[in-house]
Amino acid sequence: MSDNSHTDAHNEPDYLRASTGIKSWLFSVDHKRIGVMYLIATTLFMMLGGLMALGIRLELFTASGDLIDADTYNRLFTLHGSVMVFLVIIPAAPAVIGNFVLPLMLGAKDVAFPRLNLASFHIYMIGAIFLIASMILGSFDTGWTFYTPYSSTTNGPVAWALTGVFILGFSSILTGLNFIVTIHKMRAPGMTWFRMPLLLWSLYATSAVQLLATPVLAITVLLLFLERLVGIGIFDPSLGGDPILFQHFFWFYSHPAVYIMILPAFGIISELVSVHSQRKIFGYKGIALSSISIAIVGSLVWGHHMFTSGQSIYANLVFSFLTFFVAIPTAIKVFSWVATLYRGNIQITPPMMYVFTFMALFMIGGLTGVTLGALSLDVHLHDTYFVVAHFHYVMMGGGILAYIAGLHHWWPKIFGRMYPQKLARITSITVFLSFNLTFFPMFIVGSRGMPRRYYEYVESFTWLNQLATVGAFFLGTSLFVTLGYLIWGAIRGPAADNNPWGALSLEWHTSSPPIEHNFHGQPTVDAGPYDYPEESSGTDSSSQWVPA
Amino acid sequence: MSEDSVERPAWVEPFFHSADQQRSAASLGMWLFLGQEILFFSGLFMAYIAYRWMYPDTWLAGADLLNKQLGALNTVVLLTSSLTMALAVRATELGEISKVIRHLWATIGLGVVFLVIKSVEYSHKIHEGMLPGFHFSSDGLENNGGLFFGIYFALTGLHALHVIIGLGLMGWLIARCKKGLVNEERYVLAENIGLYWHLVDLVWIFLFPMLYLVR
Amino acid sequence: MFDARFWLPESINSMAEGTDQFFMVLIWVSVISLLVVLGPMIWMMFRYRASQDIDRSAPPSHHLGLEIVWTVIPTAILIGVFFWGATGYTKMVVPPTDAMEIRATGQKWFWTFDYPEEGIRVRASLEADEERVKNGIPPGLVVPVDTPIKIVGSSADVIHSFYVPAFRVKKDVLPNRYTVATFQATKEGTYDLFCAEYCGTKHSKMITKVSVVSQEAFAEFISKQSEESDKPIDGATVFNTSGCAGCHAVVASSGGIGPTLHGLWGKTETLVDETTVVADENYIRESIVNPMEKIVRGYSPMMPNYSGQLSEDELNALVLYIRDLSPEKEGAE
Amino acid sequence: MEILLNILVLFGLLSVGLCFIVLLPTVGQVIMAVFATVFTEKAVSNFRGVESGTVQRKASVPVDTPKPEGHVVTPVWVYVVTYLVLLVLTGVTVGVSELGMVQRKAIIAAVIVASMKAGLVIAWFMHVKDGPRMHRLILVTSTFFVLIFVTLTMADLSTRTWGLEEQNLPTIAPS
Repeated sequence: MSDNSHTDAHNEPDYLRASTGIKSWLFSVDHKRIGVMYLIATTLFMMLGGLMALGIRLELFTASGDLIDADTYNRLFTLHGSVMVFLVIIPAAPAVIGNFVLPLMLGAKDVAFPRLNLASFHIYMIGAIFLIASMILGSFDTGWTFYTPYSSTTNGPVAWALTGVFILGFSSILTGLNFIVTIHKMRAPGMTWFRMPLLLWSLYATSAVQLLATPVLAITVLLLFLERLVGIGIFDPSLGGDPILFQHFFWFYSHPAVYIMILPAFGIISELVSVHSQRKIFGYKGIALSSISIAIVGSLVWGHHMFTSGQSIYANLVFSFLTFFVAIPTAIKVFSWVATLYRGNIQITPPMMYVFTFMALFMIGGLTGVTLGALSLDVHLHDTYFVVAHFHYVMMGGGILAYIAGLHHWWPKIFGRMYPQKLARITSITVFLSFNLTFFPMFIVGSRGMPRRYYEYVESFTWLNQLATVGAFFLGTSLFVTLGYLIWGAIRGPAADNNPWGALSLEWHTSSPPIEHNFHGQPTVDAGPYDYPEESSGTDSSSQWVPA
Repeated sequence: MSEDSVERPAWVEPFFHSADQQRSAASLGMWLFLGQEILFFSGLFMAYIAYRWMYPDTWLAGADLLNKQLGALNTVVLLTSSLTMALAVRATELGEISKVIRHLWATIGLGVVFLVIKSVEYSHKIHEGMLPGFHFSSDGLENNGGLFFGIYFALTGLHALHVIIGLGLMGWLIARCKKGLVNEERYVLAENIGLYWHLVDLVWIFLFPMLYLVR
Repeated sequence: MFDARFWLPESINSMAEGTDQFFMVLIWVSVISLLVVLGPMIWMMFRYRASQDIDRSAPPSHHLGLEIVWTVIPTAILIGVFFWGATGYTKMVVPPTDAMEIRATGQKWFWTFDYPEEGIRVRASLEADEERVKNGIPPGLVVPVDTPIKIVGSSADVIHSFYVPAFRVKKDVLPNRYTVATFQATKEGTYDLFCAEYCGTKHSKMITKVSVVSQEAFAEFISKQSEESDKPIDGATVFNTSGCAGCHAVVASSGGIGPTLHGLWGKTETLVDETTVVADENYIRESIVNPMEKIVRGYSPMMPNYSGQLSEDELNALVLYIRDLSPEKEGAE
Repeated sequence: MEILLNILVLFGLLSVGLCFIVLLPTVGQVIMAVFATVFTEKAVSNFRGVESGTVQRKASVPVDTPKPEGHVVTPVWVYVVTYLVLLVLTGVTVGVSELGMVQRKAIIAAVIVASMKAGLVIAWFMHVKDGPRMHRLILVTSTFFVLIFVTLTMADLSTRTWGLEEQNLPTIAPS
């Protein structure tokens, strides 16, 4: 780190330099350090998951399976699914962006239970070790969904993976609990519920979903563990158990889990759209309440994963009817974001470029979701590559790209240095193009009938899969370039001032990188987070914070 | 208004403004944890309801094999322990630490009695061969009796585990009382452990009629 | 790009003919709403970018009328999509009472189709189809054209899924109960039948065909199959059609997922728990019906069990066939 | 449209479940009030206090030793009476099942009495009655999620043959 130390007016060292040594990092209760540690961990696991994805795409380059044998392929896609879902996308946005930014935005010194925050990071690492141990022990081949009776009868280290997932669930619950109590109890004086930035609303909804859905995953994984270990017969068909009941248990968690993945992304996008167009967000109440309604309605709809799995016709109708209600709050959010651009002073900065790519990709993902929700089409499209393309568009195009946009937005605040912006703009375009090259052919090959999780496929799908494989490698390289210049920026980039994007919310009113306990004295709030004066030139506008 | 006007007792964390804020944050956190525990047990109650709907006759036959008297006794034991726990929490709010310790020992005693009765029931069942899943070999139940006992052992086993965790917490609370860290100002920890114990009792209140009194 | 043939294979199933138009309408609705959202976004991105000096006065922070409109319209569209999907679904899923019933049993990596009225059982897998095509029988599931068919499916081990893209039909088959899939083919031909629910190592190999044939060809197929069934069963065809060939090699090579069967008869095999056993008739019979009992060292316990899948005489024919694989034991009983 | 009818029935079920849950703490409180009047005349004055049941931590209940921050410490007898009522209700549950009512009815009655007991424990032992509203909200939301989980899963399990009645599908008996 360059020597021009980033001490601010009271020349206190910032949190990066407050104390050095690996122990001071691993056992620090400072929410900013825990956020950076989560950042490093999730980035490593994302690279691991990404490599597996490239392995899968390489295998699918040719119609007949010749690179690796069927069993290894099955284990590869199972691990790609599990690592990406449990280790990358569920913790990434809430833990990295949430941990770092939430207390700063609230004007608090730290989260409500800092030791609990550190404990949930260590629990996350232990859970990750279990999952990676199951990978080393020859990995399991049940698919990340662990459907019984296959998962309870197959051999392989499924038990290790189940313990890993069980432990990771607790890390997610404890983070959710911490955030809810912090938002309730530690807001800056004057910050009423409707003066909070929208990222906090979506993090609040995410934590509520984490708290109310993850325990059901814990009990499901526990029952499956007992099923394999002792054979208590709950999901064992020969004893009268019903595999569909397992699917109900699993998807009651996993559908709200996809809202855990996407809700922070919505929060980040609402934040970025308003800051980078220097304009008050359009329909603040609409967006805030739609986050909460997504959290509630989101747990009513899990049956749309099981339309063709032997679920009764009545339940299919009920779940399909409810699924269409989940799409409405999302639509409100998207329309409000576009309306925010009207009469704004839009800065085409890298975060804003990623926002535009997010809007395009997430819209495609969302609309194909509506297609999959319609019953008569889902019978044909379920468990095909159409579904694979849909959830990659929504989770990778939506969740991960918004997370990357958030990283670009708060990078100067986290490390006090700016990344090369021109290169960032170019990579955001290559990410967008290579993403479409990878996943759009999957829509076509899926609707033509290529089932999911296939090691070999019928000849007629070959050229589409080859297109997807080429796209996958472009996407991989452009993401590596993004990682490269972000790291370079963090270490050698030019020093960034406290408020590079001219934002108003509280985290931009402390030095970047912020001092150990965030603020000198307690900031009080007298205005909303997006009250940009009309003719603002975008820099020193009236701030949400009344200096102490 | 930058510095905190009210002087803060030593034990309040630096990032809280007042003791009251820390107390309300701690109890809100505990209530969120209870909300999550309710959902944790909801999975098992869901399995119970699902399989009761599918195999009503197995459930009737299974319930007959369970020992109702011991179940009822256990309910009374747990209710009494809930009472003594509530009195212990009340005593901490009044600051009478000696009364707190007495009540806590009473609650721990009742918890241990509950576990003893539970182990008597379990040994009787294991002896009779009423084990979950395939190992089910007792007579009087057609083939999927193992399913009923699978859920029975899962539910009561998980509940017993939570009772054991509760006993550990109370032991820790007694240790802190002896060290004088608990007084009428710092009663939140006792209140939280009380809430946890009442939740354990709550789960048993629903578990007892569903499993034992299925008639 | 915008006609149904680009997206979907040709639809043969008369019970599900509404789905193609529905799919194309939804494609159009998606494209339009994409333009409705991204169009203004890109237009505003250029018009209001920082360097432009343009009227930016009084940006509206909320506009109740607009917000109500863009909540009500998507709700209306979505409820319309639901009802179209739901009505199409109920027509497509409930089989007519006079439908011809065929029992489909999915098992680890092949299908077995029973025709209850005609009393014949047909095994369908990649190897079995090659056998049948060789001697002129239509491969896979043979179905008469223009007659409603009711597939009553169940599984012998894990969850599989009966998926025929050309018929727009997909239904998981479960081990603990029967599920129903129904279609009515309108055009003769052979169409792919995939397993769509992940079921293990050779999930992608569990492919067979659905041959839609004319009424006469179907009657001829039935008669040929029924007189086929009272012919003495030849062990080789049982070996090839019931999936053994997929994992066990019959020539003296060491490849394959399961142990090689060439020269197995009378050989002493060392098992996983280091005990040894002589490969005689009841060891082979037991390893077919209950493979998990004695697993040969170096092989993972992956063989599905065939108890209930093979009739008694098929089992005898199979054991005799395996015995004949060992040349020097030609005469041994 | 018969589909619509069924969906409305489902929503009716969910909303009835929700108001039952919201009433849970108040159910405990009402029972407390009834028993309070029956047993002790002194309780009659508290009955009016208890009846008001306003949420703020007002000293509506007689206070043994006032606390500095006006923190209300509930008297011992409230706990003891709640405990006795709980014992009585346990007896009622056992009684209900011993009566050998027709099998379906017994479980519903038993669950109702169990939730009354739960209401009591929540309201008095866990101080939800005079605690902050947030605690009651958490309790209601998590129970509502449990209710959704149970109702929608049973919507699938209990209607397996809906629409397929005349197919007379054979059933596979668990082996």
